Amino acid sequence: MDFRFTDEQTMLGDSLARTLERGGDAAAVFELGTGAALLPEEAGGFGGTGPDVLMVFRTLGCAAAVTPLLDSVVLGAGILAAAGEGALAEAASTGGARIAVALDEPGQRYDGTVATRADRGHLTGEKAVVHGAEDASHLIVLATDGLHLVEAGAEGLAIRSYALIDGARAAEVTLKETPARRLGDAALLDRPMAAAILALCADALGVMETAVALTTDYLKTRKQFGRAIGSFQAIQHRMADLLTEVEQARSAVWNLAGHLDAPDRDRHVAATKSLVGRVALQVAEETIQLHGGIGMTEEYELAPLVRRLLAADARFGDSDHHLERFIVLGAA
Amino acid sequence: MDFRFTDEQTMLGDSLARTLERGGDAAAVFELGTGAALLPEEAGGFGGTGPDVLMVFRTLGCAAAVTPLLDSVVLGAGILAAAGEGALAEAASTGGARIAVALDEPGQRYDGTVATRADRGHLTGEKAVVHGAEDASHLIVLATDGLHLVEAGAEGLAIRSYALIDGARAAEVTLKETPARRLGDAALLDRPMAAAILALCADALGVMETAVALTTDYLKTRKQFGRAIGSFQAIQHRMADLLTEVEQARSAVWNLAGHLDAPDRDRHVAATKSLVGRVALQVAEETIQLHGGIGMTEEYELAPLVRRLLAADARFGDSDHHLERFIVLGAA
Amino acid sequence: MDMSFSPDDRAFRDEVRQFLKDRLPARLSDKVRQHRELTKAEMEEWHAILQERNWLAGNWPREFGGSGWTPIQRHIFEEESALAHAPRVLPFGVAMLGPLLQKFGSREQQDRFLPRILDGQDWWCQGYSEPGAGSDLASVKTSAVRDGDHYVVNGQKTWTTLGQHANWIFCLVRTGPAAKPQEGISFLLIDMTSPGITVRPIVLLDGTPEVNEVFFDNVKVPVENLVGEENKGWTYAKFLLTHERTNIAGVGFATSGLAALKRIARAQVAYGKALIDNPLFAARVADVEIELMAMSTTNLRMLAQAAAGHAPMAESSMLKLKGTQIRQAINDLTRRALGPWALVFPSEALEGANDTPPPGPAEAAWATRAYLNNRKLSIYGGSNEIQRGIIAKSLLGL
Amino acid sequence: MDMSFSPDDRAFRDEVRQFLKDRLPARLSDKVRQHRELTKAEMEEWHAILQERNWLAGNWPREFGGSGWTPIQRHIFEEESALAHAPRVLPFGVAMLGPLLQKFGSREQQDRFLPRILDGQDWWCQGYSEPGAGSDLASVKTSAVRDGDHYVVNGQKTWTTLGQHANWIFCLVRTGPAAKPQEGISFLLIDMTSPGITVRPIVLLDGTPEVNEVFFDNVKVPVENLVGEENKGWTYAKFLLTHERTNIAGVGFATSGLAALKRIARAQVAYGKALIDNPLFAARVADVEIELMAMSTTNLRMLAQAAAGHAPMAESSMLKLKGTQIRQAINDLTRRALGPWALVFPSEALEGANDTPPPGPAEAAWATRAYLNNRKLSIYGGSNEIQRGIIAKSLLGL
Repeated sequence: MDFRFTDEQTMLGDSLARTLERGGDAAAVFELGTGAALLPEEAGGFGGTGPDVLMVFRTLGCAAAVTPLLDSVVLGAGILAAAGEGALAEAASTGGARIAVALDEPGQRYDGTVATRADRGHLTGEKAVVHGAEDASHLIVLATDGLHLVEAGAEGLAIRSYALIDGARAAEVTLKETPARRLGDAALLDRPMAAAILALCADALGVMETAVALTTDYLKTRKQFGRAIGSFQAIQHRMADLLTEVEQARSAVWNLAGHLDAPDRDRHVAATKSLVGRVALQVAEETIQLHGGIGMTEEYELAPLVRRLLAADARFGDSDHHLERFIVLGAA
Repeated sequence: MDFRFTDEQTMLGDSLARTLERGGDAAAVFELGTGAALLPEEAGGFGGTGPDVLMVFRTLGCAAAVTPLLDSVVLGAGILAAAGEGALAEAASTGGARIAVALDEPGQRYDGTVATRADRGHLTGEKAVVHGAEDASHLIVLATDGLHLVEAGAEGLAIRSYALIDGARAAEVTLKETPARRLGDAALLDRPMAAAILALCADALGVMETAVALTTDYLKTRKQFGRAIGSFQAIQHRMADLLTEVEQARSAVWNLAGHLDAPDRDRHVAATKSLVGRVALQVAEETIQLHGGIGMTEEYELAPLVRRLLAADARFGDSDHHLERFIVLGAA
Repeated sequence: MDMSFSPDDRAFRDEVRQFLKDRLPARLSDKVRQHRELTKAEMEEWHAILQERNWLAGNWPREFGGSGWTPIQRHIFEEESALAHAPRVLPFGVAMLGPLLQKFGSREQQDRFLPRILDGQDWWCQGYSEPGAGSDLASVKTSAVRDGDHYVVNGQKTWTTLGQHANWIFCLVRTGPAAKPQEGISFLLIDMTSPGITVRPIVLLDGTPEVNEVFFDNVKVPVENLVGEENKGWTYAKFLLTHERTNIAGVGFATSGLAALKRIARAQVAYGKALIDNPLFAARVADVEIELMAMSTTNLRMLAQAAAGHAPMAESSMLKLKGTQIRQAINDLTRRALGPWALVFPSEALEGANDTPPPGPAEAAWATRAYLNNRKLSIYGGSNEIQRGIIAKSLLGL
Repeated sequence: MDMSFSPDDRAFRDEVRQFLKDRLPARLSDKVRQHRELTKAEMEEWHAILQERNWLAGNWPREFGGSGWTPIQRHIFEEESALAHAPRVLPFGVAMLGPLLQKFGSREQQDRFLPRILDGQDWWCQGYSEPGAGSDLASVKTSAVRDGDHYVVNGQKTWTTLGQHANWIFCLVRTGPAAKPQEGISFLLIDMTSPGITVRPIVLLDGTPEVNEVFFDNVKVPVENLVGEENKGWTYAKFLLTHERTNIAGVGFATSGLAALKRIARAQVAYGKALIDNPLFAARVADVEIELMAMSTTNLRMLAQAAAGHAPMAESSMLKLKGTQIRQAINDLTRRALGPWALVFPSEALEGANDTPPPGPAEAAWATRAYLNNRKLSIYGGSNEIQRGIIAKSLLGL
């Protein structure tokens, strides 16, 4: 029983935190070797374990940093590595290539239904809410027969991009007889998707920690009716409940990190995403409420955190979706 | 739009409350004409409307009085009246006859499954948790072909009685070729059952009001850390939430009382029983917690109230059962 | 006991429905339904349509040009308006300042200001809150110093809703030193075009500039714009806070929001099944619907009491609390119903740089925005924490 | 990071499992599983079985005759015991007084009392709470007045769990006047067979006489029964309250409770479907199972910290809070799973006048009783309100 990180993990986390504190951008994050730390050794990286993902994304979440690491490296390079595309995976892990992964389709809600079809090396279909599509050098596209690789600017590829609530951008992607190369079965997705959900949950944990710290600070310093708001007992008890829930989320993230390559991984994915999603929404709503009016404003630093928490729940299946997955897995 | 009771209803409620306060028992309650107030005019009573049921049972609940009125009159006499058995219905309404209604069966959970069979005027089967069976002069028994009347002491009738958490008694009832007279279809139950659920919810409302008043009183008078417990803000806010929920329960009971004979009665039955059941459990748990240790003891007057609230949820389908009924009714 | 509306009230409801059918422009109701921002002109347009029928000031007596409606009639109007997606009547002039001037204003003030509220010449906003004060309204720092026949006002107000459109603001200002914070406060009417006033919009979580900061730098206000007596302003402020709370529960908004939620949940499909048929989601929707049924009745019970002359305090705080919880729960479920589409940033999607429609289901464009914007419901108008305090106080008296 | 037990710990777990399999009488585990009351003899029997293996005092160092287990080993023993439905080790002597005497007691007190705890000669109970004091333990009124080589004790204690079986009680008593309530308190060991002591059982909600009032009427206590210094008792009391909280989360109880809940929900059938397959009920069960998975890990994280020498305060309050919520939620769902059978009054059904088995499913006899009894979890051992205060204080420091 050992909950400690390795020295390497701790060092990476520390230098990542320092880089972000100094305002380092995505390029600076890649320069630290963060991408390689998220890639398994057999694919040319030096990590990619549950604790690696936890350390990196919790740190990113704490700083509310917007990077392509989840989509391009954990998911994109993860799939490529599993498909034996080592060179491109490594390029993605250093930031040299940028991968977007197109899974969802319009009219579909977390159920993985896919209509995009491959026909003699060409894809036709529509993909929805594809994160990072406009900046991608490559797209990995899920079609009925498995995963395919599409290059940016390929024929018949149309990208309509828009902003997301968490500060990232996504796009509606249309493929019309677009040239593509098949990577393999959809099962290649399994481990990278589990790692991506861990990344998302660890990121949300970091965001929650920052949101709670911000709130604590506010409650200690702001006065109302002549007293610090945090001295009101009703507020104290609500903060205590909130902290207890965040502690639960922390343990849930640790659970998934510790079981990312265990036989019962899927059960932990469902449990962790369900619990973290629920707590993320609670933290979002309570931290706004405990701040009062200022918590509603865009100019205060809570705003992007709150929206990022909403996004964490909404992506890759929300709290209820994973609760139902957990039930199905338990019954099986 | 008029939420007021008639003068007759108010007078009956007042005298019932006074009688109970003076320690009046079930006989004293019958003497006031309470039973007749619960029976429709066409069956020889002078009431039986939603507001009548509300007034009587809320008052009984406030005093936590144990009486056979729900089982013997609202349900029993209600069925008898609907079946055209006016004389027996009237006898039940004055306390001269005592009716127990046997619906549930072992191994069944709120779904109304019935295996008891009638064969040429004789019933064979098992009935579970039959309230008031041991004191009954007559049992109304639900069998596969409808409702039947069985007299106490009839051949093949066995009654095994035990105490319930709300202070009433129930029994496991076995019928073995027991002589019975058919009253009619199971549909005779519909209106009496809706009225019984209103009675149960109104009773629970009265119980909640007393439990909350007891708690309020305790919080105002008991001191801890040198202050009245009720002066602690966290406690105040929880009481405010609790009162708000009780106000919701009150309105839900009013809704059912106002729609007991309306076309959308069933929807109100489901909504009210679901909401009242949920709030009843919350009041039970919160009033114990707000009292602390004393609230756990049998000798303090909260104990029977709490157990009666649990019983209110558990009887005639619990909160979730009626939530699902509400969904089904809305989809239909 | 009779839970249905009286024949008169039913007739009135039919009249309101017909009026909304005839006179509410689809141009406006479409925007309201989609939670899009109305322009100033659009809000004024609706006020004018209402005033033409003498229905703008439902809460004013006829002698002041109002509709003279009963509490039940006002409730019917508000509920039907919400269900029809009519723009709401702006509360600052009609619901707030109007009754205050009618009770505490001078005859001159009544004659001067009330007609201009009705005919749309004046757009009022509210100057109560100050930075850092939160729910503690009595901690007013904005000062008004008497100088001849003027007050000179200095300070800052905040959370001034739609103040960017206003030409008048009513303010709490400090005119005297205070033994207790509630003393020494006065109630001033200030022309927003006066020199020294600056308005700065505050962008909210959802990307909309709905509220503002208002700065006062040596603003001269004629003494005749003082309402009532100097240093008695807290009494008038409290009147506003406790009065005119008929629509505090927002039953109409909740009802139309619930209908929209169900519509979306019927359209969203997962695993070949409409989301509304998912037992867990259906249970969450049913729970809130059952709560709304009960709260509607609490609201009607209170209206009946109000019609009978009672002014319930704790009950109205309970309505604020529960009404807020229900509306926020509906907003939350609506956002959740849209699954991945709820990730789209609402502001850009709605007022975005290009003309293409936003991605995903039509509702995705507003669901997250409505959710974010309505987090305010439990903060403004006396936060839910303040309401809990009022309820506890009225019960426990501690 | 490695979330599995070390080989040593796994070997220990196997050893515990084998021991429980070999030595735990089914007679006892059946009663525990059914939440039935154990007799005094049965509890003593289990203590003796454990002591035979030197496993009674898992938290005592070997020098005092304990097992000298690590925090992880104690956790494993407690969890496996709960899963096997072993009787719990009574905490008053072993978990509470033992460590206190080891830290603050005199050599004579250690030599005299510790062996008698292990060999079962003494049954200790706790005299902390007093009537009307609730969570405010420092408001001690029971007085101890020095008279020669004795204290004379007068007053009343309450909530004394299983005091009806005890021959010794450790008490907080007031020995001096107090500027602050925490001052002037002493810690006394009192022989329950002394003249002047009366024990009155308090029947709880569930019908069981689990706790007692203890009255002291001029009870003479030799001065050598004072622990540590006079008037320093609060320090020792706080040590007990903050120490020895490894099993505060009750993970083992929750785990075995969850298994029982699922068993019942598989057996209960409605509309031709097992209750466990009802999506709404399944969601409620899954929710609590997911919470329990997370809390187990919080518990292990804390144990790892404790093994590394840290004594986490706020975290242990969080475990108390969440552990209580989870166990009470499981009790609630179990009761609810039984539907109409949960109406049967547990006490009479269990110890009733006749010998016939209770009606309904076997679990109905204890489900409501367990629910009612475990409402205490959020009240005793520092109520959940007290825990919230500790958490907030450690974070906000206000």
